[in-house]
Amino acid sequence: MVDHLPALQVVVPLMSAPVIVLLRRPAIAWLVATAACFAAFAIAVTLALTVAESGTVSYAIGSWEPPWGIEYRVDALSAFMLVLVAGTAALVMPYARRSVAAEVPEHQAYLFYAMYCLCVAGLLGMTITGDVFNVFVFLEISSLSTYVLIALGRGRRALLAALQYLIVGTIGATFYVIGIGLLYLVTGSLNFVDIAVQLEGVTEKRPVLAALAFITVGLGLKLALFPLHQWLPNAYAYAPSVVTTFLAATATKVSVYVLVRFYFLVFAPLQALEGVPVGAVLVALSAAAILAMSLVAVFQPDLKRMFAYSSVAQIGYITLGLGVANEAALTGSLAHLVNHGVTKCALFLLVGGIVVRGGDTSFASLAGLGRRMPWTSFGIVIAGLSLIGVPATAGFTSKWYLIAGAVEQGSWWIVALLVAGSLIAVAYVWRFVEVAYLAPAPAGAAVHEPPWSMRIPQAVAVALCVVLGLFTAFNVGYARRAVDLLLGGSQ
Amino acid sequence: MGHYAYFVAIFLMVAGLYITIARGNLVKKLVGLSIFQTSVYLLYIAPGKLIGATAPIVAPQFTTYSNPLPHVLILTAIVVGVATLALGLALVVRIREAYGSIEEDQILAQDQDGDGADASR
Amino acid sequence: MKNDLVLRVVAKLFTPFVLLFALYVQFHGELGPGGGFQAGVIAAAAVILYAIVFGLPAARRLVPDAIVESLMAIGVLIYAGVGVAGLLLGGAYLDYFVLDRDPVHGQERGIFWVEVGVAVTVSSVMLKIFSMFASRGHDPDE
Amino acid sequence: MNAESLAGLAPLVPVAAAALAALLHRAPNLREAVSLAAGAVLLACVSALVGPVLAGARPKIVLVEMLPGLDLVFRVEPFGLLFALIVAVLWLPSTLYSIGYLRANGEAHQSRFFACFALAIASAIGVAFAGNLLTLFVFYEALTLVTWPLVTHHGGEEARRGGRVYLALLLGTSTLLFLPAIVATWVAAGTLDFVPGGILRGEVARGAGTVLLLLFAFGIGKAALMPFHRWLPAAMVAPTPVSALLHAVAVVKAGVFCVVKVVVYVFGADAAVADFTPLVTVAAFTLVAAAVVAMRADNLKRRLAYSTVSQLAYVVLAVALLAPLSIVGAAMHIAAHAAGKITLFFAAGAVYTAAHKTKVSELDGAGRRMPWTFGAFAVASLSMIGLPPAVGVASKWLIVAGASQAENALALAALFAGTLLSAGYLLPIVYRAFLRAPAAGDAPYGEAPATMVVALVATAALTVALFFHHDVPLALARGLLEGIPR
Repeated sequence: MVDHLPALQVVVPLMSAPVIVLLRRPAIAWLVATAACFAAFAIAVTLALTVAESGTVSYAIGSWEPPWGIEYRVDALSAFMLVLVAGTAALVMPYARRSVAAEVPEHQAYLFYAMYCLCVAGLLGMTITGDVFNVFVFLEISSLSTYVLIALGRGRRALLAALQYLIVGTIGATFYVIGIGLLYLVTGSLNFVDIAVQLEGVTEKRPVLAALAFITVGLGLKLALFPLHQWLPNAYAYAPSVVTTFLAATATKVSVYVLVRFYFLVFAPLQALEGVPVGAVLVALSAAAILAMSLVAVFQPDLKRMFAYSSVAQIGYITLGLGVANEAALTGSLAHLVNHGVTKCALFLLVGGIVVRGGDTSFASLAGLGRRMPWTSFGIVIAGLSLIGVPATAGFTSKWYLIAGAVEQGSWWIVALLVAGSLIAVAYVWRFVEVAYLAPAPAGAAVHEPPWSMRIPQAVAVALCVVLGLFTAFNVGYARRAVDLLLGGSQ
Repeated sequence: MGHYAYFVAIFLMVAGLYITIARGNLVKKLVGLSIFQTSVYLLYIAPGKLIGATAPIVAPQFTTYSNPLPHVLILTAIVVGVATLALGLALVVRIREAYGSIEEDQILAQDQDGDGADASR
Repeated sequence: MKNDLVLRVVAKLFTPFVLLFALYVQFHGELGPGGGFQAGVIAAAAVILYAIVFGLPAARRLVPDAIVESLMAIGVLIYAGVGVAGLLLGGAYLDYFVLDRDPVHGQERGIFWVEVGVAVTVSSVMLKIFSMFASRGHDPDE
Repeated sequence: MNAESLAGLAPLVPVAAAALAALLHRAPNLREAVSLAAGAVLLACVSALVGPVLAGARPKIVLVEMLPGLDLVFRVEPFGLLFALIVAVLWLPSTLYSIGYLRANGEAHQSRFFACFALAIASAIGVAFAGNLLTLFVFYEALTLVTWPLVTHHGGEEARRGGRVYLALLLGTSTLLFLPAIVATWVAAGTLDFVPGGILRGEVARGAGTVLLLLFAFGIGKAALMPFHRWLPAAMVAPTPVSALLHAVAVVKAGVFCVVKVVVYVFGADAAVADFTPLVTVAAFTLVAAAVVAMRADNLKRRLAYSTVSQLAYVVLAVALLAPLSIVGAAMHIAAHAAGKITLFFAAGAVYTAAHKTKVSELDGAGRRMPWTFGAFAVASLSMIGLPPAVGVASKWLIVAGASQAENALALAALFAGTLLSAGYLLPIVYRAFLRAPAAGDAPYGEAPATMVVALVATAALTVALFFHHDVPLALARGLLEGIPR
């Protein structure tokens, strides 16, 4: 059975969705979804260990050998992402029970869990597949389920946010299909590895450049690359807390991952692309994202929205490293995928706890939160420090490598930008700190923390923010191995 | 005129995208989105067809066949398109129930008023 | 519309033929144009025609919502089950070669059941989409 | 217990004290007993390290490999031990004093106060024992963050504003300048370890080295070089024991400690690696300018704050001169200033507690009502100015000797002016307190609570004691010379 883990990685959450629809009862639905997510996590960890031990695993779906059939490919990079996605999915599930009960009507709860499993399956599929069209299929599976999940949020604004995301997301996915269509016309192949091989013999570069542009814009929309990010703040702010948490930690990251695969394993070997300033454009957009979105975040009236804008800024850090594209910067980028994922996961889990207890996350209603929810506030501070990139937190390690990459390249303005971004993060995190600890609590407020089933995942996520900053074998170690793979492939 | 299929596809693509962006009516937006997606089907299918070739069903009297792979891919894309459209329309129905309008500017104006009331349930 | 005699008679006459055609498209799918997707849509069309003429409540009595919803899930499970069967018989996921001693027969068997799954899911999803929209807002009978 | 485990235990003691203080928030007496006991244990730990380290041992503990090739590591060398010793020695009287101050003034959130105070001590010990720049940076930032709740202790609008300036300047300088400097050092030298003789020699051009040096000097905002000194007066909103902690024990001392450590163990105190003239100039300017501001300040705490800025510049100036004598003097001055300045702040807090006076102009005749407090104040002032019989004279002597060794006229002039000015801003207070009659209609008051008076007299006694018995600090300070080429 171990040989079939790559297939099971996707099939387990995928099949649990119809099972949940058949079973319907919320408690059972939750149980099935939880079991599926933990199974997926176990599979991802096993795969990651296998890859670390014996190298890339390739699995031919239906025994049709690649490049003709669909290949599932687990290498250092995808194993890393699988663990992140499945790990977040599993971490969120115990928390989801109470949070969903509070935020989603009971008769829709089973649909919520079914869609959640589909979304997990889609993201895992995007990560594991070695076929560019299969990426599109899984992208749409995850996206469609995401639209539904967002629409399940409280209030009518969630509907509008979901529709906005649907339109933008569909445009993005369609751009992506156009891009891979052009690649297919040029190379006659849909397999990542095979396309890269075939492209070497291609003399006509224009369709390839067009494909690069379409894929960049398409995935840029999905990963909320500035200025294609407008859908994200609303979607995050109005979705149910569980959804926001899961999306913030994984959805945009997986799109970044697909972009990384295209850039470094498909397009980078091309000589003809050398005249195209892809890196410079990415760096410029990322710089704008970091500065503009961090500043916008400072002035948000609502905690959840503030962290949503901060997500766009943090994605800027990731794409910045891709633009700089030397070894240290790429390590920083890939490590930041995990570090930011874990940090935002912790933050949104904690914010979800506030929603369960108070319902409102606007700053005006958070006054004195340090008195009313001491552990939640403390957790937000710790995770906030990781968001800032204070040393000995997860966020620091990735920023360290990003700065090192910029220093190696001699781009001092990028260094200045990175540290300035951190400083603005101090400003918005400290806005919360001041409100929570210095503003007086409303009279008669008693300590009222969320239930234990929510506090344990919160505590795990917050602890990870610190642990990943001290023991970096997982995030930085894997990032370095993945960078070897990416840069090795370009020579 | 050898590339007329591409011209058609690109016209539909741009037209669809324009409608999606420029129209304030949510249903029209979705119509534009569908046109945009459909143009991509054309983009895929057209190069798969060989003049003088037949459908890829093996039979002794034929030697050249069209490439079936784009059709398979696009079948998937069509399913995705249908699902997207259905979901989009469902959302529009819900929005209409919650806001009483499907015009984007009117909806945004209502949210701007700051009531943000929980009118969807 | 259910008071219009011509429509009622034609719709009743039509429905079995449409369903028959759906079955034809379904089972002829491996040999000619057709398959589960098309068949599913055609089958759903028959019920939708019935619903348009006789009203949604009547159609819902014919095909209850709970069944439609379950069929959606069952279709997917049939599809995925074929994949798992290949896996259990020693092949890869969705490996049809191992479904029979003769690999070619295995392919036929595999694709047959996959198409069944597709047809079940597609027709039930189509019905579900239709009934969801039709039941919204005002009653279609009015 | 061997030296390694002692070095590992030392920072854990205040962390444990912090945890206990948080847990015991319903039992204030027990909580404070625990804090005092922890102070004694820490002092014992650190003192036990003096013997082995002076004998040449360099206990080293790798805590964790934080980044591939970069460990979080403690490595105790004499100068670090000297700083740890200062922190440990002064923690006890600070705790004693805080107990009196917080109770007498009825402050809220006392458990939070003691916990954060202990964590600040732990961070300072971490800075002292840091074996490489990364570890130093980790604890340096931790120190900033755990002192923020102390600075904003009162929680009002004024505290909030002071806290913002504090955080903005300290985190701003450390992230904008210090962190890039560390990363650049790592990229250039491939290591961040503190090595005698430095790690940058031959790795960077002299121009780049100079830029790096300035990035470090200004990036270490806790050293309060102008123009990044504003956080110190802004932090005056804090309760007085915190000001004492900030100004004397942990924060500013950590700043100048980092500067000295970087100059000696990263740059190798070698003028070939970087041009130190800009740093000397900035330090000399800060020294004089801050002293002038202090002269004109009427608020007592503000005056003391600017005096701190000026005195810190002594340390930076001394080490930037690169003369062996002045480097030893820099280390000694950290100790001397710590003991003196904590006494001055304790006295200021005692006056506030007893008489609710904050201005110099209100202190007429205060010495007659609070003889112990102002006696201690006078002794500490002598130490600040550099007059016997207080320890300040020893460090200033070394610094001036170093400056003449380096034949640096600018530095000599600044040192001279600074000494005169410090006499000018401190002696008038003593004069007013003892020789002027109290203003008419002044409500009568006496000494502050006993614990406060005991604490401040003890620290004043320390400045005198160090004048006569300075072999241990001097021996530890001389350890810095291991890293300097002869």
